[in-house]
Amino acid sequence: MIKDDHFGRMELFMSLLEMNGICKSFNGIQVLKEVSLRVEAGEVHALLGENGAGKSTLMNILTGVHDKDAGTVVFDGKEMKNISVKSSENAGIAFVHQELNLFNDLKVYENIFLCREYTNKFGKVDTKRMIKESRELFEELGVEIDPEIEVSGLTTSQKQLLEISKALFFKAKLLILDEPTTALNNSEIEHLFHIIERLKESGTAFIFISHKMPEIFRISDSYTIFRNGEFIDSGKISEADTDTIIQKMVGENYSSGEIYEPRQKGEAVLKLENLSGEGFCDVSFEVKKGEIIGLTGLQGAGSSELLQCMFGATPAYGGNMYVNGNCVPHHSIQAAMKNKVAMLPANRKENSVVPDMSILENMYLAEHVLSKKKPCISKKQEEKKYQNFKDILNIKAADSADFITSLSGGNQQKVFLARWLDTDADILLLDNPTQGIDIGAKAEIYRLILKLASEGKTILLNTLEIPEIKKVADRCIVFYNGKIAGSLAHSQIDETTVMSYATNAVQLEEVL
Amino acid sequence: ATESASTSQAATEKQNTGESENGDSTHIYVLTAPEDHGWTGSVATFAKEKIEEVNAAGTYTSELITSADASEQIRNIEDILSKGEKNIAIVIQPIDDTVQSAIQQIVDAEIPYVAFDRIIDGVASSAVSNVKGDNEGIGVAAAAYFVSCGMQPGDEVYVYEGDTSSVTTLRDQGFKEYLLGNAEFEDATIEDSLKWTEEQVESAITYSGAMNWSRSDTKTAFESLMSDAGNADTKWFYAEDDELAMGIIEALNGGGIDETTKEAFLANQPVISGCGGLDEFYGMLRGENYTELTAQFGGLVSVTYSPSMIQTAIQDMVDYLDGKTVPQDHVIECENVTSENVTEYEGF
Amino acid sequence: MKEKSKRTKFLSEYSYIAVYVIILIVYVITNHGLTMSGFMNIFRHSAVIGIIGFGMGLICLTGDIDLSVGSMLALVSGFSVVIFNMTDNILLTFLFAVGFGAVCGLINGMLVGYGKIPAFIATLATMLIYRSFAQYYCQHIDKNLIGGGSSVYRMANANTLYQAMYNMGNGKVLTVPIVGILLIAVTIIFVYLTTETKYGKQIYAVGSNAKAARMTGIDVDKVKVSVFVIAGALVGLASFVWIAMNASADPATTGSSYEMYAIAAVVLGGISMSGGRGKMLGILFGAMSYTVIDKIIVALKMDSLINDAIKGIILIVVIMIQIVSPRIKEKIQKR
Amino acid sequence: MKEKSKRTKFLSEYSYIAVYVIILIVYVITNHGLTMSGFMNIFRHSAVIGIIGFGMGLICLTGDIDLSVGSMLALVSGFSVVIFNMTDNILLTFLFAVGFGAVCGLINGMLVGYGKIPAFIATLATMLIYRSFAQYYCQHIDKNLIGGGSSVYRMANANTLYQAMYNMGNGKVLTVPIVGILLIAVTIIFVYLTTETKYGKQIYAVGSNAKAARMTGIDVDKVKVSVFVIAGALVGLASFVWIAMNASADPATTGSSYEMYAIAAVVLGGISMSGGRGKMLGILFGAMSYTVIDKIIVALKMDSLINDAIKGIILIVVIMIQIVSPRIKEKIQKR
Ligand SMILES: Nc1ncnc2c1ncn2[C@@H]1O[C@H](COP(=O)(O)OP(=O)(O)OP(=O)(O)O)[C@@H](O)[C@H]1O
Ligand SMILES: Nc1ncnc2c1ncn2[C@@H]1O[C@H](COP(=O)(O)OP(=O)(O)OP(=O)(O)O)[C@@H](O)[C@H]1O
Ligand SMILES: [Mg+2]
Ligand SMILES: [Mg+2]
Repeated sequence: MIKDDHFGRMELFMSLLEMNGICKSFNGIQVLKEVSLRVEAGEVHALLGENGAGKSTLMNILTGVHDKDAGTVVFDGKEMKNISVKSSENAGIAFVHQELNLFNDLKVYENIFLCREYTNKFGKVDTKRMIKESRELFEELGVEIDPEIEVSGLTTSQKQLLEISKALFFKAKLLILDEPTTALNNSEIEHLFHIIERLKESGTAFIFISHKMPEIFRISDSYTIFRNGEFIDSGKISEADTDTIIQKMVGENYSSGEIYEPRQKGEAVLKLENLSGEGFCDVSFEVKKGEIIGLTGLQGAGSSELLQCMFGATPAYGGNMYVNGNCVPHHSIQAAMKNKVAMLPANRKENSVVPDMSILENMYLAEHVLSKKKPCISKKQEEKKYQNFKDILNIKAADSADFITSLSGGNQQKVFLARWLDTDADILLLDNPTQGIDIGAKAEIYRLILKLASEGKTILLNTLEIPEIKKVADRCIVFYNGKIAGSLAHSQIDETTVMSYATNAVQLEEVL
Repeated sequence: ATESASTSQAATEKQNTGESENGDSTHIYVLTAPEDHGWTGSVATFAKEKIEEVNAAGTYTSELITSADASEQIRNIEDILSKGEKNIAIVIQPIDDTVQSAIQQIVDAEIPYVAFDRIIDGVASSAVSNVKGDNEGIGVAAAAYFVSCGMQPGDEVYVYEGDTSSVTTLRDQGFKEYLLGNAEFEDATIEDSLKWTEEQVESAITYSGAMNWSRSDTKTAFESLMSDAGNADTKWFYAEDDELAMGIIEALNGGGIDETTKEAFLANQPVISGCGGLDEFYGMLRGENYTELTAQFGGLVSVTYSPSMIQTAIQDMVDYLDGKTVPQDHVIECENVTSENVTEYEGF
Repeated sequence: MKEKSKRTKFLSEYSYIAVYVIILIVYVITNHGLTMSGFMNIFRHSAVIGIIGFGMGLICLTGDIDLSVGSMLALVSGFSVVIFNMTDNILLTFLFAVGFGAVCGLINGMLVGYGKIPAFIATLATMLIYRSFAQYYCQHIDKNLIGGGSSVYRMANANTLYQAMYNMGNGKVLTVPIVGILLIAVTIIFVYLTTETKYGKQIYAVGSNAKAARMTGIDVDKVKVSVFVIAGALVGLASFVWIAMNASADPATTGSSYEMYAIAAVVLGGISMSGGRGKMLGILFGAMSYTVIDKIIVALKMDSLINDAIKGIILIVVIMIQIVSPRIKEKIQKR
Repeated sequence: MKEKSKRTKFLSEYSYIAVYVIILIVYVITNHGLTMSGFMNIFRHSAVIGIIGFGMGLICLTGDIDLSVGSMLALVSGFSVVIFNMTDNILLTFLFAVGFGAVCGLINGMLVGYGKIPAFIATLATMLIYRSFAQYYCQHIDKNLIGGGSSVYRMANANTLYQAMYNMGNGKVLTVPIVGILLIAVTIIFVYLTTETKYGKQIYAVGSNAKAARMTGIDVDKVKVSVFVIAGALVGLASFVWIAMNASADPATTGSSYEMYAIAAVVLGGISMSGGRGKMLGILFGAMSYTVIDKIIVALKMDSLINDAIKGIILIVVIMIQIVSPRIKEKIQKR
């Protein structure tokens, strides 16, 4: 990116983005301590660190969502002062936030073009052209979304794809992707990476935040690591290896060994009989006590919808679900919970976060529903239990009375996991439970899941990360187009096999 | 406007005779204000009573339409006119002066009408009759009563207003005009020696603002007023409605005022006026309730302003349709009802 | 399947039209028929509340509310009468009405957008203030300026243009009332504004998700202020219509409870009060539906004290039809 | 550092107390001092609106609104008078008032919670309905049951317990008015309910993010219905207080505009109208602040037509202080 003006020479020596000495405090607690970040044009720069390290906060400062307390930001050769959302956008920075920021009431194409609509000379927006270009964009990105429907009708993964497409559409100089792949499956991720590579060639730079190590090594050129709001290290990916990077992130030695162990399983406790609902139909299977089942499938396969329906969050069109032989009434979360079913839903921001409440209150809401016979709250007991979960899940939070929104994304997710573990449910439906959780904590959570199973809990885990399934699941059920495409035992689980079922390359052999 | 008025009168006479020829019974629409406080509520009640009477008599038919506000009343008139019915007559209590344009349409459609309570100057001359209780007269009567009880120029007066509409404005005005010597009560103006100056009227009279025609609002406001012991000196309380006056009485009867302040207030022998004809108020004048309290007052009066005047208005229309002559200016004078003459009046 | 779903979509998106037609039929039945001029009266009588409703609708789209519209109508129409009496100039009066309305709206907007005061309480306060000013100045101004009336702002009929003004408010083009035509024109403008302009999209975005709107770079506060200003200007336009129709404005009663009527029109028109959802076209039908409900009540000739109960019940039934019917249809279609 | 931030937090969370103190000082000055009974009157005069305010506050916490509280007050207090006149029994009257209020609230709740009608329009409809019923039955009931009055429900003072009832409404324990004690008791109950019970937390959760609340197993519709029922029962309690204080209820004027006053009290008490944020304790102070504002206006003895403007301006200033001051403090502290 060399320009012809007299700044051109400078740009040769300067990075596209230079952030130096950035400090930031929230309510007197410093979360960024003089950190720096340097991104070159045409590179993919991975920003790494544990949950709560300050990655999102730094990006929010760069894009004008938060004000910095100190430090300088130089972008494209110019120092940026008093950054606002608008000015960073005008400078050529696009941002895909960690949490979804879509307008559920607007149509898909309106979301893409908001504030940048095409207009004719009378100021009339050119709807046709916007719909056409949205359609072309989706085709180019291999995304199946109808530009004319309302966003509220999209699935979580479609929403995330929409967020990314939106950012990609406007040829920015720097694209920030804050955990963009948490709801995407492998082929979608691969597709995304192809696009990133293509844009990279034309000079676009990327800041890529993710807790998935393979992705980082697959796509990034260089990295920067933060820990506890401090700059730790940066360098070229080609000169680094996974273990040292993880070690720098976590600050201690970390073992990534095999943790799965076969367990003794009990009676069948959960049985689905021809269950149908929006997005899936005629699903039948049985789960034994203490079993861990991994569910997966491509976008639109219906596994996420199945979990929602099992939990009573959405209506069923037909079929039944039995827990310990009892038929659980459809479309009643209360009934599911009474039968000791719990569910951690996907899309944290919409389905889990109660933004006006404290961390403790957020954690306790589900348990309160079950224990409503005792109407009063015992604060001491709750605090004690919270501290316990805080230790187990390594939640990084100052005070249990702080607002949930003051936590980093990953730490919020841990609180919601605690919310459901606290209900003492026997059957746990976990939809993408490690969304945004850092690698160290993930390992802890896998261990926890295995421990819970050995204690007799039954776990259904819906995820798009096949390695995750491989780590914990006794069995993997693969969905295709709303139906079960295959069921794999632990030993059979590997990426290629699962994908072949998920893409319907292999037809169902054994009927469950 | 005057021109069209005279022609329309001729036209209505024509219609009147026409009506008796073909024998079609005339339908009388009665349009009144919303039933949102004691007095206007009673207007509707009295109207309903009279309408039943008219319907029972059989010569004419009649119905009541109340409107929540002026523009609704206008809409209702326009809808009546849009039906294009023959042989209709209208008795209307205009909610405010904006109804003028709608009344003009009535006049233009050559439909006879009687105006009640509020007389709109622009169209008054084209009415069959204008039946009005005298809002200004209420203020005049109250002021005259106060003066007869010994009120001196410059004495502190506190006025409890029902709302901030033009009704209130008129009642305020009458009170002032009498004190200034510009208005007559029972054919006499105020004695020159007791006359107030403009400055005195401006400075000595305090207005409460809207009490929403509500007894409890007045009660609360009076208790608040008396929390400043300095206000206990005020002797003259002009409440523009009996409900409001009852609020003062109840405040004095309840526990919200310091005993010492209350004693000081009553020691002044306060004089309280109301208006309307609430039977509960008349009961006090008859000595049936709150006797201990009223005994300490320097005076108590309720100015007449009976909601039953609507019956007079409807009767005027019936008389007109019957072919009788009806006086165009039909003012019902205000009278002061005190303990001496209360037996001659009936409350509602 | 696709055809069917399109029809359902139409029904659920335009259910306010169906509702209006139902109400209209009920009216024609209870009224024992309806003349042409009776039908045209619906337009005339919806004009003021409809015009105000469009402003209220924009504000509701951003998720706020404006309780001051009725008081503003009293204040602006009162002062516009004064301007008319002073200048005897229709254009000036018109410009003043719209401009002064916009200023009143600006005050609301500043309090809500920049002062961050909840719209409900901010406009409750200005509701008190605007009417109070309207009443105060009516008593404290030269009597000639208010047309000689004692407690009402009255257009001086000595003015040469008095009749022209009055004809504008009460006249017809062929059989259609002029103010009805104006209402349709406003409808077209606002349908265009909200569906075909960038600004319109921003209004929806702010109401749908203010935080995301901020992150998209929309100046949320400015959008909020702007809808209040537009709503104020529309109240100004409505004030002009009001004085043309009525030749006077009573500061105590003009526009009282209009905030409720306007909101009812907006909700009947299918606009969500929590922001982000609904169509401007709905407001035209919502305002007309509300007007017709009043007419049904007159036609029913019930005991006057029970009228409000009937009105409340009709309101609930109508909203039920509108809200529930698309949902039921969706369910039926699914089976 | 930590200490300082705690103090700021206190100031921003309890700014309604600061605001109340400021208003009170202004009152004492304008009123030329304040006696003990004048001070106690603040409690007395806040009792009805305060009690209603707690119900409104709960509803606002869930993000809804109830416009029918004023009409409900008229209806319930009117019918309670009838029950008192019929039974001459205070306990029965009390139970009826609270129970009937709860039923009225239940109707609102069903419309909003299960009928999915926006609260604004549902309660606007019931506002019309309840008052209309109160007025209609007052005219169509045996005159003896309404104490002989023609347009008012009046407690029959022939009843043996009339005086006991009246004393309850107007009497004092030592210097404290009985209804004031009741208000404090209600405050304590509702502070406890919202901060120390599971149900209380559910109310906040529903107002903060209804979808997430549903996903934790909270029956959102039921919670919505329940707050309307509680609010109705509180209006019932307020009705009982009302008739004890006033010995009568005028169906046309009792409680008119009380929805606005109650909301003003709630907002002055620092509760967010969009739901999920605020403290019940604030409502006690909000109601008292609102009462004192009215008293300041009485004490000022201004031109009556300008009173409402003054009131509006005070409201804005007070809310400004409350909303802006913590923000300014935060900024100063940051430097
Ligand atoms: N609005 C806020 N108020 C208070 N504290 C905050 C706020 N936002 C972030 N923090 C704190 O700042 C720290 C850094 O948070 P940040 O969201 O930047 O972490 P992150 O690196 O993005 O973590 P994750 O991987 O979990 O998303 C955390 O300790 C968090 O609690
Ligand atoms: N609210 C909704 N309205 C209409 N259709 C929906 C809705 N939610 C989901 N669907 C449809 O249901 C089908 C399955 O949804 P979904 O993509 O979430 O499945 P999934 O297995 O969870 O996939 P992934 O895990 O990749 O998100 C899709 O065709 C989707 O369009
Ligand atoms: Mg983050
Ligand atoms: Mg999904």
